Amino acid sequence: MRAYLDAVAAGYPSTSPALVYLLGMLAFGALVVFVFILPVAGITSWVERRVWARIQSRIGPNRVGPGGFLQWLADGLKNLLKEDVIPAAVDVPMFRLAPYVVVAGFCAAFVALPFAGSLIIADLNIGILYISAITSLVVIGILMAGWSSNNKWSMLGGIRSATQIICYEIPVGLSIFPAVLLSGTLSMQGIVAAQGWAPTSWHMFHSPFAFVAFVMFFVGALAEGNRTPFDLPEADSELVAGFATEYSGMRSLLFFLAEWGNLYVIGVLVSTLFMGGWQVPHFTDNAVVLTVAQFATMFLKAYFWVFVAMWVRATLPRVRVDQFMTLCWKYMVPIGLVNVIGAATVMVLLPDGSIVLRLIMVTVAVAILVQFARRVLFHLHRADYGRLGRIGEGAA
Amino acid sequence: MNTAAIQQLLHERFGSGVGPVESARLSDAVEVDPLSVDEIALFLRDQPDLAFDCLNNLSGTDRPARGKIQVTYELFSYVHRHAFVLKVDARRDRPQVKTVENVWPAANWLEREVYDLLGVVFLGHSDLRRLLLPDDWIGYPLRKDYVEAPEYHGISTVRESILALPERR
Amino acid sequence: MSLLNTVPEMVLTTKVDQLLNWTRKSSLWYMLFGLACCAIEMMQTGGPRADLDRFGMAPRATPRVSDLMIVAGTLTLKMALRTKVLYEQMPDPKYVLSMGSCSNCGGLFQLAYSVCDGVDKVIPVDVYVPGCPPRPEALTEGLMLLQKKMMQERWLVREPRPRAGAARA
Amino acid sequence: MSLELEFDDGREVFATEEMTLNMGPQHPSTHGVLRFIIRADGEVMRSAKADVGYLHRSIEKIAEKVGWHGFMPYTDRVDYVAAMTTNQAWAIAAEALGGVTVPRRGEYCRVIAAELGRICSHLLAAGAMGMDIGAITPFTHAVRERELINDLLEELCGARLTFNYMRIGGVAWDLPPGFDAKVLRFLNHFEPYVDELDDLLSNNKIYIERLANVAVVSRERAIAYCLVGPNLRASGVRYDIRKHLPYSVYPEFDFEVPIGTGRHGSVGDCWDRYIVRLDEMRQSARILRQALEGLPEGPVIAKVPRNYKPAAGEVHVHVETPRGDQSWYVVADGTEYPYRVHIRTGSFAAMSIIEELSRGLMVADLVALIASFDIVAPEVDR
Repeated sequence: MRAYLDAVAAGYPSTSPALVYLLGMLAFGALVVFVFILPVAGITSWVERRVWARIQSRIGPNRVGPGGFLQWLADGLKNLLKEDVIPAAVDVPMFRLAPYVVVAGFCAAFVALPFAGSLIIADLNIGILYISAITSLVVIGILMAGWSSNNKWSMLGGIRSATQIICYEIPVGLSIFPAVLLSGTLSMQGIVAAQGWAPTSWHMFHSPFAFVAFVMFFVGALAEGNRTPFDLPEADSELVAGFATEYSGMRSLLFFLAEWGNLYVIGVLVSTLFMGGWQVPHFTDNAVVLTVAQFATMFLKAYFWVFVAMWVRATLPRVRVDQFMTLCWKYMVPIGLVNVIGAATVMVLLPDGSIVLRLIMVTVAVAILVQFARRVLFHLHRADYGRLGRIGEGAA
Repeated sequence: MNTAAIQQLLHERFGSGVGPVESARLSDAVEVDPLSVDEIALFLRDQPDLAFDCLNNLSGTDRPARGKIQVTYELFSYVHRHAFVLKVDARRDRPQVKTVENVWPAANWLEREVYDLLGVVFLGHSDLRRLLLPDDWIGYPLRKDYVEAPEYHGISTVRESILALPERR
Repeated sequence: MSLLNTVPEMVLTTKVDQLLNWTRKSSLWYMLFGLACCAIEMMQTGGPRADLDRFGMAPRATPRVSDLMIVAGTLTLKMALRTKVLYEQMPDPKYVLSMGSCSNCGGLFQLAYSVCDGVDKVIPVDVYVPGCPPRPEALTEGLMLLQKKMMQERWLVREPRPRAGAARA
Repeated sequence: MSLELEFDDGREVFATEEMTLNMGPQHPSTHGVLRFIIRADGEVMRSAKADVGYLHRSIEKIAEKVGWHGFMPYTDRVDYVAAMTTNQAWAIAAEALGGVTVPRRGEYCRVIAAELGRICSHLLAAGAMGMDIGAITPFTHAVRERELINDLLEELCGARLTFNYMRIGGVAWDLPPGFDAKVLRFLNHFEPYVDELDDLLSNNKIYIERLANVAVVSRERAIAYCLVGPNLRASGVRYDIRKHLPYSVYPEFDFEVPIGTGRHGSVGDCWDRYIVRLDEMRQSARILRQALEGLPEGPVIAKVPRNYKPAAGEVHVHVETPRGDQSWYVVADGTEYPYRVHIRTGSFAAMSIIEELSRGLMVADLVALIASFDIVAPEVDR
């Protein structure tokens, strides 16, 4: 990239290199947004609707493209072409700006996400710190949207969002600590490199404290992504559509875009911090094949957590705003503090980790998963949906 | 306790304000004075062997032939599991009844409904506004002589249709 | 637009129109505007058996992001004024589907004093679905008729939108 | 939301300003077209004043215009979520005035239809409760089960929602052949489903936290505000019209009246109101089984003149609908039109208590409160 821009700058001696760099970077950024972020967010929306539909015994979008796959394209184009209503009483500059701030906040997080060993836009040495800081921009945007809409429902949504960030940022930060301690670096690639491809080498299974940190991070990340059970700012049944109530057309879609895109960011973060990121066994020396394999691994891991978030959203009710505050301040912050100390203690006592402990942890996790699967099967068996369609049909 | 016994009790306590038992088919009632209904209601609620703790229904009936609007109170006691029907007649040209809102909070909305649809004014009611119809509605539609307005805020209330409609009564 | 108006309807504009119409019809977000009985059938239509989500139709709580207003149920005069406001809050292009006899013409409640006999007295309607209430299948067909209608629209070449001759499911 | 206030004596205080919120009439969780004017301090409500009447369809006035038989379809629309019981109430009132006796098989058909309708209504209530709290899946699952009942009722009377099944003197049609077997098959499927709903929703930790101890209605307040049906029973009053003021053939069936026990909070909270409905579904299934078993033979409708003219008189009828004791006051003046019909419905009573209960609740609780009362807009407005 840099070399290419240098070459371009050399080809046009009369232009200042800084301008070439700026334009080049802008073009590259736009390319990334269009080629990767938009489709990822869009496809996530389609996947979400399909997953939801299946959980609710429906079918979900299946008319647009194969299996409804192009649904997101239709949604996007339609909203792009819809009338852009700016209500008379809004604070116009802020109202217009808010969606861009939100989108900028979540797009900027992509800069430091490690997609593969060599696929990262910028491996910042403060990567995780940068991400947790820059994603807060989303909340600023939401607050702007809520305030400028001049609608009380929007404002309640915006204020709830502000309340929420104060609550979840500290537990999330505390739950990042164990992973950072274990890796000894804030760089995203460094954190991934500190783990291996096998589950026993994941941070998640290092010690019980690390596992608790992982659970807390996922819960906090759900809150960060405004997902049920913490989707307070846009609580559909309470606040109409929360901060986005007054937005129409593409502006409202930008909020949705940020929500779905954020989901993917959450998945990548969870995988990176606790699940080994893009690590794959070194099965080939071909760098391209290896990169593709790493990218696919990361994508699948991230999407697994995206799927879990969708599942949670389709299942759980929403907590109340005061209950959310209670959860964060009274439970998650103390647990997080104990956790950091605990994880550090384990590190001091077992500097290289204990494979026995890791194996026990993995076994417990597998046992929980098996028990869970058995319960799901039990329910499927009990409901006996095979008979369902035939009750009302035909003669007895 | 049956209606006659309750009427006896009420008559002893309130004298001429309480009429005799009116035996309509299927339902007995006692007619009382509209301006002392609140005291009678309080008595009915607080007397231990009556204990009518629930106002089950409150409805108004327009009776233009008699020049009255009748308000019917249906009481029920969850303690003794017995019921009692109380009636008051308000003058049709100036219908006024004492409110029983302070006795049974359920009366608040029920009285507002009767005010809204029949125009009975409940004296002492804390919040006597229209309940079901818009605030700017004219007339009391459940009165027998109510005539529908041809339009409301520019929306005509008649469907222009080629099909013959049953005539509005 | 003036330039485009001089161009005869060409293959290119037709194709672009088709694309635009296709995106619109494939992603009809409808506003949750259940008024009465038909609202239950509308919910059932969004439910597992007649799943409207298949067509990319999603319910939306706010009029600002809705393309379609399904007027499901009796429109009273008190509600009619609000309906107009809600319709005006929707961004163009917007469509209205009148579901059920009540919102088509007042239906059973033409006899009522407080009911607006038909939503088309307040806002323009694209598709009328008869029934009291219409079955989910009927509503689905109405929506598919609306999609058909949307596919015939022209956006690049200015001509009057086919509002007048509304389809009938 | 804060401003500096200055008192007359010059004291300066840092006061907060109340915010007036308008919720509805088009709001996703007002179940139709209810409207609340909320005065709130942040998220905590000072009061929520209800504004109803957006679905006032003047059904009571229409009764005076369409005659005794003609009013039956309108009773469907009084409570469209459970039309059968409202049908039944009108039929009972008209029969009482006209002195008509319903054949026993007709009564059984009525009970079967009414109990199916009750399950249908409670399913929607439970599902809507989940949806208003933020869980979407229970609602679609409830709708899925509802479709099965809709199929059954459609087979019975040709309509899915507004049945117009009952007539003065009995029911319009006998049960179709094989109907009882289908109902039994449905019940075998449905009873385990209620347990599944328990697992999915009722015992969910978040769900309990959201509902337990929220908007507690004490026994005394419930009676004073004339709450009826499940809302009253949740407050601990064991009173069911079917049991304690029996009509139709309900005395012949063995069923229990579930009441609120305050399992997760105090008696009369939102969770109790929810669980009472869930338990009632099980009891309805029980009644259905007994009714199908004891179904007598014979005609389903008595001979009633087409030009029905009951003699003058008035009657108070109480019928247990899914939203509780529906109290009908019907006056006949000896003509072919009713002189006056007044319906005091369960939702109407529940709406009137919301203003008192809303004090100190949060906006999110109001949504749960409305859902827990299972308010259906046309029942309030009629």
